[in-house]
Amino acid sequence: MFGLGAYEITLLTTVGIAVTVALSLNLITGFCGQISLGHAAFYGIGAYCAALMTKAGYPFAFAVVSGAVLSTVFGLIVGLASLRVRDDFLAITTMGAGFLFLGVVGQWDFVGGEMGIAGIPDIGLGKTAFMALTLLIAGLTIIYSLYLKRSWLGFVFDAVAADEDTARVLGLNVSRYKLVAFAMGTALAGVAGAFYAHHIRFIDPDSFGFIESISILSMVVIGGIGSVWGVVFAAIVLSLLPQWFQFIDDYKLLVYGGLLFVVMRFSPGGIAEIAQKLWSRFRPEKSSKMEGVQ
Amino acid sequence: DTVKIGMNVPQTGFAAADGLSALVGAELAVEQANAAGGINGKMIELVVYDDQASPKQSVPIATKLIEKDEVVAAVSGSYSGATRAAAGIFQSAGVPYIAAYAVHPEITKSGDYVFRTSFVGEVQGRAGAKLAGDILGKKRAVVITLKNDFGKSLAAGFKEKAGDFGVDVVNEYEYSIKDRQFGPIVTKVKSDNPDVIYASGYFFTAGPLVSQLRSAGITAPIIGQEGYDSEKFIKIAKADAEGVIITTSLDRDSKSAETVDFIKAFEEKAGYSADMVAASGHTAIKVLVDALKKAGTGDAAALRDAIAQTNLTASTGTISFNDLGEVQKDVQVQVVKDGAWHHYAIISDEKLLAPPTN
Amino acid sequence: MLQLKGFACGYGEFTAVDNLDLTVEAGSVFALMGPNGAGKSSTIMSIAGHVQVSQGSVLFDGEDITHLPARQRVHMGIAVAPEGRRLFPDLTTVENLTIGGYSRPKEEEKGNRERVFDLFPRLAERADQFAGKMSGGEQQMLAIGRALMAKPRLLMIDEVSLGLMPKVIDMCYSALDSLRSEGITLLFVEQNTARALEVAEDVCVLESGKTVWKGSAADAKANPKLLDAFLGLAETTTDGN
Amino acid sequence: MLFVDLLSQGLIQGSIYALIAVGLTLVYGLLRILHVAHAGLFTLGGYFGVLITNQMGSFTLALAVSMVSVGLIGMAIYRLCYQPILNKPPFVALIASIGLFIAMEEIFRIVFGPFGLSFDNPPLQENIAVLAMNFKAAEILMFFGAIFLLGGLAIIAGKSRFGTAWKATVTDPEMAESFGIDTIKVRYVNFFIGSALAAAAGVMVALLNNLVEPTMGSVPSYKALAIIVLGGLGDVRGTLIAALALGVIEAFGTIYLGEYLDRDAIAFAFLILVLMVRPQGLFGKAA
Amino acid sequence: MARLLDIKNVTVRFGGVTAIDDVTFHLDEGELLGFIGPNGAGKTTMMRAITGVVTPQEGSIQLMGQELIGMPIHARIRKGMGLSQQLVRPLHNLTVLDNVALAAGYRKTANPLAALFKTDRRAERATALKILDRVGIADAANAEPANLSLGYLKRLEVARALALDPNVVLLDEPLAGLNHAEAEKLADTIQDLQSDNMTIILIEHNLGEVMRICTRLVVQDNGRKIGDGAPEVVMKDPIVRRAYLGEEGDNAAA
Ligand SMILES: Nc1ncnc2c1ncn2[C@@H]1O[C@H](COP(=O)(O)OP(=O)(O)OP(=O)(O)O)[C@@H](O)[C@H]1O
Ligand SMILES: Nc1ncnc2c1ncn2[C@@H]1O[C@H](COP(=O)(O)OP(=O)(O)OP(=O)(O)O)[C@@H](O)[C@H]1O
Ligand SMILES: [Mg+2]
Ligand SMILES: [Mg+2]
Repeated sequence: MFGLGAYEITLLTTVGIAVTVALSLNLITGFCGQISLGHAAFYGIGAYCAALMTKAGYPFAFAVVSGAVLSTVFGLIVGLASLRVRDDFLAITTMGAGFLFLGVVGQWDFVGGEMGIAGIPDIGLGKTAFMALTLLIAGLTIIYSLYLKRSWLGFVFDAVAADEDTARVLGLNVSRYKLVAFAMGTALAGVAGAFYAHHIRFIDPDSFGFIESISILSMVVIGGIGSVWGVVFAAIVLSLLPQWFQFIDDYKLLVYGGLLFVVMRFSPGGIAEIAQKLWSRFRPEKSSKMEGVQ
Repeated sequence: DTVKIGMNVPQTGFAAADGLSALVGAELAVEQANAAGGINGKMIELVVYDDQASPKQSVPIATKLIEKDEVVAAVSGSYSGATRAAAGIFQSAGVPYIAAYAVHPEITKSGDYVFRTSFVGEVQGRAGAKLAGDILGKKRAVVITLKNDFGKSLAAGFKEKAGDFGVDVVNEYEYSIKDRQFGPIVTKVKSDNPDVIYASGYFFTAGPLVSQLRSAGITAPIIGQEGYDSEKFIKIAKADAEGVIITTSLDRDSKSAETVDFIKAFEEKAGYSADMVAASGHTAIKVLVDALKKAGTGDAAALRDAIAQTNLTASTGTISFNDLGEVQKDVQVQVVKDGAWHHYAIISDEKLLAPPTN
Repeated sequence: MLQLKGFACGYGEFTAVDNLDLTVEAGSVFALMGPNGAGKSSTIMSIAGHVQVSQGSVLFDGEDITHLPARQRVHMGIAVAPEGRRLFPDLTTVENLTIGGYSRPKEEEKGNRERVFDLFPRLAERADQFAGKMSGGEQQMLAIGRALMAKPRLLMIDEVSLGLMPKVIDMCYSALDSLRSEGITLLFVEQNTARALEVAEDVCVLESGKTVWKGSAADAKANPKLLDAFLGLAETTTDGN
Repeated sequence: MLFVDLLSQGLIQGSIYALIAVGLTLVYGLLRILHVAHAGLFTLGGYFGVLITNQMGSFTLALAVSMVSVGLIGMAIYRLCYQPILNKPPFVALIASIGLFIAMEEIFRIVFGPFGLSFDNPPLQENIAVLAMNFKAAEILMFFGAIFLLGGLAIIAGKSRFGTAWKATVTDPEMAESFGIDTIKVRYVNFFIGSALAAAAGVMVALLNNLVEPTMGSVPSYKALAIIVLGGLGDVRGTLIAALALGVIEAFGTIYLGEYLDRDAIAFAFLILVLMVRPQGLFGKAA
Repeated sequence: MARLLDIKNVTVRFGGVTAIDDVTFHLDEGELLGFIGPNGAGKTTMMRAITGVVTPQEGSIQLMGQELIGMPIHARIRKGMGLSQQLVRPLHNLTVLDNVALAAGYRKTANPLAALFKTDRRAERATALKILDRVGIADAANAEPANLSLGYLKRLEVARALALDPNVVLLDEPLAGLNHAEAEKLADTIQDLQSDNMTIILIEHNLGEVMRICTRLVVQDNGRKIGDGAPEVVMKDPIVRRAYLGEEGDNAAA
């Protein structure tokens, strides 16, 4: 279909999942200002839950929904923690939640322990349709994010991200809004995880570790925290990078690390900032409509 | 016109050390095969991609090897997760795939196109039990387990057969691959007062572990496995390494020309001495080359059958496969003596070492 | 003592104050006035070395300090009590004062602190409280006290009476008076026009970054148009209290 | 007896953590940057220690050279990497730092090889008996060295004028400048001390394990973050105590909870529990 | 006049400091109450106790007969309170206009689900612009708060409080940092609000304006209430004069 080979289909599926999970974190961290260094755990909860479901014979759709629900439940628990701790304390608390997830899953034979879950069934759609479905989900997530930014919910998130105390004095129920952000973000992460599990068809705790959390966060920050298109773009680029860089095999991670550093060092607003600068250079007379960074 | 063999191997990230050994071993095998005339006159080309030992990377790599590079077969020089995820792709594309040293039991269960030239963990664990009870004649064992697929399956095999050899497992402790400080475990082991310790790990965990056990005054023999099997282990543990016994696939004192050759050639090529992973990478390619010579490059099913029929002496011993694609070979027991690995015993109990068949 | 020549300052592209010429004589009291957003704070912070000077020069004792780092200005004798106080909130009162006197030898610290406590007894009562937890007025006292710890020859205070109660404002001004008698030069911003004109000798009035009036306080008082248009004082100069 | 043994093992582990984390706490305290690349400096210190000892034969010299050179590199990192992005949101420096850390690990691998290095003749291996317990001389040095260095640092940070200047620089560098504090110098000193301590920790850990690997910093990269948060972020005394506490918790945890959770999970479970009770950490000031 | 706010025996302690010591007073509908007292008297703390930022150790605070203590901040605000803080806290990622518009949209932000389904900000922005105009900073509507001078920010605080359409506004030193004319104008605006049926507590050190516009004064000193009543009467009280103006003796005239 569309002249795509299996390889391209695999990559596009990967990209679709990466975009979804990056935007899911963007809801929490970008929009609502609650930093999370343990997001991969929710991605993982979705993946594990969905994998167990389809292995037990339930349909994929049901597996996705239950992955999202379970992920949301844990997301709300961590969200409750965010009511208690802030900023860097929250960052480390969420990181801790990620390690707790790894510790529990790795020890728990019911979910395969350190061995992970192999033989996750093919959902029978075929690779192309699965890819299309993944991209559809990613597309819907983009649309939802764009809408959210314009809505009053997004407006309140802006305020909560800027200054919780002031937001309270303006009559905003900050706690509830934060929980909503965590719930939405982790639900989406759960969906992305369910797709991941049925794409790779093998999952183990390591796939959802600290490094994965960091790479998701990198997509958000490199893209431009809170921006939608920037994050989408960064998710695409960063998820494809390891494949593109195959030719520099030995230096791949070096280049990746260097890239994270260089982008942050020279364009702290991420790709969104670069795009905005370019845009205003070419359209100097009009005020730029590109969404950007604060 | 060449014959392409694919390989996924971690070249960067935390598993890069093993990746390097496996890759150099595989490259050596390819060079040797090409020097000997290749596959019926065609040269072999090894197509290598870095998978960072991650399933997420190995899946697109597998697809790419199959579709873009059109490899006739592939080898995994990677860890279990990446190998297991890629195995499914090779299986559904009908391209033979050989895991060089990944231990996850599920790998060969992907299907009939997937093979493994190294032991599954359980088999080696059972050999460890025999070593402890039968050969060393010990009774009270403490098991120190590396908490990953490798260590867990070793421990399972050990505990499964320990009783049969009269060994009582008095306690088991787990540690993570990131640990290098084992103070608390060592303290507890000391109070358990075992007469043998079965400790799984890789050279970089086992080196400090053995060292710390010894400096706490624990003198019980320590049994390790192929993860220890590197000169680096001795470099780290120094004098404390003396007397440590391991189960592995590579016999340093082997008289077999294959092994002697390999050890020499590898050191020349790599600049450091061969380890188990290097030998495994070498062996996997050798098995493939052998099968390719027999079956030619045209037909994947024929190639698969040829691999299944393998009966070949490689650096890691005489290789043949069971129905599941698991290797059947003897277990080498090596000991550290005078700062080097040496022959200690060989375990060739076919029933004990029978790999899983389903 | 202090001289601004063709001075302009701002933030990036934005020019907050343009083409300002002003001379503060040694030992005099100079008031900078004008409505919100006029550029008073920008001028002060620029003299302190924190807002970028885009044109002209700043001379102190005849020496060009336009590009001198802020840190060295305090050693020359310039101290500032900035707008918004800018205390170190998680340092205690005493620690804030210690920082204020950081440019002075350590031995002086205790004596200088006692002087500040004499001036603002309230601070002595709150000696070990974190600055961030103090009331608005207490913070203002501490900000002024902190600047005094540096034993400046030129003291700049942005909005002297902001948030202070009348009694403390009186104390403050009488303190400023005695500082002047010690030979300290004062440059301050004050919204309470009547008060400012009472104390100051010279006045400069800014609006939107432009100098609209300059001269002696006495002339300013006698200029109803100026008072009305820029200083918001109607013809009757009622004293705020 | 087992109890005392475990406790002492925990304290030794804790003192390693303390040496690593305290540099991080200094940096965090001053710049509010979660300086992950600190763990890279720790590894670099280890490499220098092993290489120089093996070359020159003197461990003391190696320790000194490693501390000084890593200290200088730390200063360079501050100047080139962090100073330009200080005013950006915290994520920015965090990601930059992570990128730097990944790149450093890879450079170590490429330059020093993937297998790691060991001492040819590791020093301080003698066993010393204390109250019927056996310790390596290196462990004893480690423990008392950490307590001594960090205790001293805590006193300086808490009491001296420089310590106050340091705290002032933390909250408002601009105002600190205004009162004559050379904030650039404060930051350089800070990075130098923090990085030199990381190097010392690296050398000591290299000695305890007789191994430095490219990935030696990966555990400290996040564990040290947990410790400084536990200690109250930016508080030297808190960091010291949090590090020791965590070492002890892990020691007992691995033995008695090892069946249910791994070492990291135990550490973080403890961290989360503490934060839920005291959101500002053990020694943090209430917000 | 109906009782709007009833403060009974409130005590607030911070560690060893007693910031408010057993204070009782009330606020009737339509009043413009001047709440004055020396620096550190506990005025701001009282504001915070009313809005819920600090919790009193003792006492009760009732709004229209309903106990506020124990209620979260946002819920109290939604009962019809607006707060203008002494230390300005603008939301830096929003423009001045949006700072106010967000407050003006309080009906849309009552719960997250409702907020999700609404996008139109035009009405709120129009309201916000009117309020900005009323406090005299409409010219800065599209500016970013970070670029504003203090006087503007103080008025932004007031504007935000008003945008909540409150029954009671608590203004903590809104006039500080404004010059005479500006202060007078804002004081007039505050008086207008009162005539628009808003009830107001005004904390101020600018006694001239306080005496001009307030209908009643409560004076606090060192955490204790030392005066309550008509402005002229209260200001004649020697205790008040001594505490506040620093006058010795009882004979000084108002
Ligand atoms: N950090 C900043 N970035 C950009 N512009 C600024 C900044 N600070 C102030 N401005 C602008 O500079 C101009 C002068 O501001 P400044 O603070 O000097 O005024 P001011 O006279 O002190 O006013 P006020 O009486 O309100 O304190 C104003 O237009 C203001 O918006
Ligand atoms: N969080 C706190 N911790 C400790 N003490 C505090 C805290 N908040 C306020 N205080 C103290 O309580 C007293 C009352 O402070 P408050 O801010 O209420 O005074 P205020 O009447 O508003 O004074 P001002 O007119 O100067 O603003 C002050 O002495 C202050 O130092
Ligand atoms: Mg100003
Ligand atoms: Mg106040």
